Amino acid sequence: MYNEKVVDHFSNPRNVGELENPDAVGETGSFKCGDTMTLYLKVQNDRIEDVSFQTFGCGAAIASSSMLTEMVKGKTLDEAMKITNQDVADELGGLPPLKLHCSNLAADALHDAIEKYRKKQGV
Amino acid sequence: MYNEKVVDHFSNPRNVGELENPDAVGETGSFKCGDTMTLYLKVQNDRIEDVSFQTFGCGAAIASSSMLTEMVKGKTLDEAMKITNQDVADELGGLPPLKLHCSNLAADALHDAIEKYRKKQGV
Amino acid sequence: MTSRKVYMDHGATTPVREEVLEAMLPFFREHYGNPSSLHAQGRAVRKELENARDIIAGVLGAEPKEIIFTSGGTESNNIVLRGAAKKRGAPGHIITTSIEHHAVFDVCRDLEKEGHQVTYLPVDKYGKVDPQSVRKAIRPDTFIISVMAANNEIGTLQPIEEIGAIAAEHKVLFHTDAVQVVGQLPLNLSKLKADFLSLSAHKFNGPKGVGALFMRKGIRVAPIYIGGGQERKIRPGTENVPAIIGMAKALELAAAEMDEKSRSLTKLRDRLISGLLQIDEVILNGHPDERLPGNVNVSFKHIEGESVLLSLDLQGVAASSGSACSSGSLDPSHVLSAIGLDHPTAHGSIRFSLGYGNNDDDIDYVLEIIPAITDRLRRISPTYKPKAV
Amino acid sequence: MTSRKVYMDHGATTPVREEVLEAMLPFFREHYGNPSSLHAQGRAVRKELENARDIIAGVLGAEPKEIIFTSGGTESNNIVLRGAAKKRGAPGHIITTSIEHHAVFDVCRDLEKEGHQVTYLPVDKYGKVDPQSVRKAIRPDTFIISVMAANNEIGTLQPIEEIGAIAAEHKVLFHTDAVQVVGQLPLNLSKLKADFLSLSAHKFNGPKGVGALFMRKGIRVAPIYIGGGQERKIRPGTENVPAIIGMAKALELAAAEMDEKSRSLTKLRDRLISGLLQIDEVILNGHPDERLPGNVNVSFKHIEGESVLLSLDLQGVAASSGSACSSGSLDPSHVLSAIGLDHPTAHGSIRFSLGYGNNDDDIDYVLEIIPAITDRLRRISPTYKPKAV
Ligand SMILES: Cc1ncc(COP(=O)(O)O)c(C=O)c1O
Ligand SMILES: Cc1ncc(COP(=O)(O)O)c(C=O)c1O
Repeated sequence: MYNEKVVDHFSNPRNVGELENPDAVGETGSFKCGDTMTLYLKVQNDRIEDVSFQTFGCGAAIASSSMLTEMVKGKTLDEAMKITNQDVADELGGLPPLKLHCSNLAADALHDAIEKYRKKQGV
Repeated sequence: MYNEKVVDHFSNPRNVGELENPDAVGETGSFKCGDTMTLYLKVQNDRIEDVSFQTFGCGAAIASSSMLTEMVKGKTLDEAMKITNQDVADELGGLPPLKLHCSNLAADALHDAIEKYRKKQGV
Repeated sequence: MTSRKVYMDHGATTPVREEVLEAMLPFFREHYGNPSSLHAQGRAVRKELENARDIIAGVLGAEPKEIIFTSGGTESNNIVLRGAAKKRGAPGHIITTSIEHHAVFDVCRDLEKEGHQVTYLPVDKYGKVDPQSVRKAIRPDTFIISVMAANNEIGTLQPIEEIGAIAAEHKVLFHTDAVQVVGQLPLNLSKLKADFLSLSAHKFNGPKGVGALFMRKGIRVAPIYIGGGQERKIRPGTENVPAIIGMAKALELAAAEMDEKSRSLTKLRDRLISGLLQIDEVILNGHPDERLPGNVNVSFKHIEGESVLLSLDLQGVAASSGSACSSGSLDPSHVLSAIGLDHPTAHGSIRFSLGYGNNDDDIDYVLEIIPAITDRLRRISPTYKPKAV
Repeated sequence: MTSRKVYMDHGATTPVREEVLEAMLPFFREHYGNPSSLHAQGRAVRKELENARDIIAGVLGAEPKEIIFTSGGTESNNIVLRGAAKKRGAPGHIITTSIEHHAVFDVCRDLEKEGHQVTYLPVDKYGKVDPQSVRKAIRPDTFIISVMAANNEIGTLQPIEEIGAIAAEHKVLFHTDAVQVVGQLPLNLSKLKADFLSLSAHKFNGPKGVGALFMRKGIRVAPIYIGGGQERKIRPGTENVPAIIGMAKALELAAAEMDEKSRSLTKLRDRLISGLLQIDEVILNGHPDERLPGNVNVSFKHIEGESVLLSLDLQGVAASSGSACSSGSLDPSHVLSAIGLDHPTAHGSIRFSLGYGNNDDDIDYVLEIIPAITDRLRRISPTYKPKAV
């Protein structure tokens, strides 16, 4: 069902857990399928310095969360805002069609965190 | 489907064909399943001296016809009138339930022949 | 009586080929998982199931998602006709023929009870439907036309290409019951304008209890049987995996060998037909050459079919008959009546259906034993008057 | 990752036992005839088919003619519910439960669209239906009651004897979907007051694609699928002979071994349950002991079921889940909702269903690997707060 890369990110997820003193925390939840994700950001000079996540969800949700954290580290906030859920799924080498909706949380949580960060910064 | 006795009477039917100068000819036909039978009788002193048949019909019909001719030879007409279709089927050792109606012609043709004979005799 | 066995009832069902059985066996043993299961065992089975779908679609010139696995021809036919009627909701008009298999014919009768109107088109003396009669029968409320690809009793092929084109022109759904044709003759759904096509594996050396329904992309009937989400919810229930694998294998083999097989069956068929027609008062039922490669159907006048069947059986030959006495019903086949046979002639019909494994020796054997059989039975018959010699 | 394979998804489907496959093989090869055919080949098959019917009837305490062969549990359920509704004609009232399999539940939903009214009885927190609630729900227009013998997800056994008695008292038809029970626990239709019972062979080590419907003598539904005269016209179509033979063999074996098997499965089940309940924040779904011998269903709080399934799968263990993400639908199982689980708990449910071939080593293995799995996944979860040690 899942390709090797997905299985790898599911089995050995990168950047798991809470960051201490995060600059922003993004949250998202799919009411429908019940998955939820929390994303922690450390930002410096508009650049993502560190990132971590916690996810309640299926294999696709966990792998997408992990993949996203790898994709954004070091990116500027503007660059990060452009990342879509589809980009995450693509970077994972694809997800089963029925599972695509499960990957729809990672980019959402990221964007939520960035928006909250900007609001806090008064942007 | 058919027992050995039925198969024997079907494969080697007794008393097949027309009798020369029969004393009576009985006929019956099942309009429904299309079978027809003709029965020829020679009668002497109210006793069946000879009998033969011709049948268009399935295995059960042919075997019943043959069986009947064996059953009636030498019987008085009164005795013969008492033979039922069920008697013929029983004498054959039974017929498949769905095939019972196919044996319903032999006794009928016999009774038809006897009635015609009696009418001719003015009984 | 005899040790020789000749099976000439391939129209009723066929033996499973050894290659087909070999393909199925692993799915009883190692690959027993439920294709809906997420685990490795289930996923492996799902993959093979979809591969089977690809194979079947490929042979038929269809797309994989247009193939729905069913439990056989009867179910495929019912899904189409009942499902189309259910989807429509309001009573409407159906066009079919007077020679369909019971799994179409009797469904139409049942739909009449539910308020639908049905036109049963007549056929000519060869059992052929006139495409123009289809055109004339179409009404504004006609929602489906169902014409079989070939008749199971008399083997006559129907002009389904023309009928499909007429249906398409009038935007009416077209279904063909191709149970007797799939695996026997080429069929290409990328050309044939059919919306639905039924097939059944046990007619082409696949297993019993499995079939398929082709349902053209963009078209959908209302499901009758409901349950899990399998087969696009058109045919729910745990998939009959080994049988589906077997069906795909059987169809693949049939497609690869079709040219040769149909050519050789046609030769055997024609030899058998001309041999049988040598016998006095025998007539051929169905079309002289536009018929299934393996189908021979003749009426022996003055004899009832079951008695011929039984005599053949006693000598090891398996055939079938449209006679009432051999079908458990009282009426002779509606097909033989539709081509205009009188009752006694219909009752004397015998179908020899040839298939995989039959050869010239089998034909020789049947032609050798049949004259004595007909002779014997005619001598018993009240209607037969032998010609003076 | 691992070469160890543990199959604990017997509730989804089971492997075909070697004895069963052996019994089937001749019917693909030598005995391939159509049981409706009159010739020797057909008659030999008919005899074996009727023998299979006798065996199944014998095990269930039914009469042979009360057994109708179908293509599986889904079809059996549909034939009963749709057929009873069709026979009735006018809209009426159906009583069922909120935890039926989709092949009953979704059919009832569909019948509602056709004008029937349906009462979906609630269950208690263990998933049990109260027989008195059935009694209270009966109305003058109630024409059928359908309550499953045991639930497929949580394994809870239902009081079908009492419900059957209540139905009989009120002269309402009673159907039980016994797909999960037949072959696992004793069932005696000479005592149980059921008019219809559904079963499916692939749940008791028989082949897929075949099942049966018990329909009590004197009772008849209107057939939905129509065609040939097979199976008393209730289920037409060429009989799936090898599968039917296999089903009879599998049921015969299951009946002979039932006592021992259910005892040993119950032991394994209870070991697995108590081992799993050692883990923090794990709850058992279903009844503590009135449950199927092989059924274990637990919820791991703070974890989504599919991620547990996937982790188990990577270590060779096949199980299933009521989680939305593992079912292809978006909602978690209606059964888990019906027993009152909140969404996250329902999403964390895993079913281990034990069966033929499972042993103590399998239980040991699962209990050995599962703590690390739950641990790992909980550390990823935003809702889990580990207890201070
Ligand atoms: C033309 C035709 N349609 C439908 C069927 C029914 O197929 P099955 O017996 O597989 O349900 C048959 C065979 O019996 C057939 O010959
Ligand atoms: C309780 C219950 N009913 C019905 C079914 C459907 O059976 P089948 O898949 O054989 O159609 C199943 C299994 O899937 C089941 O567990």
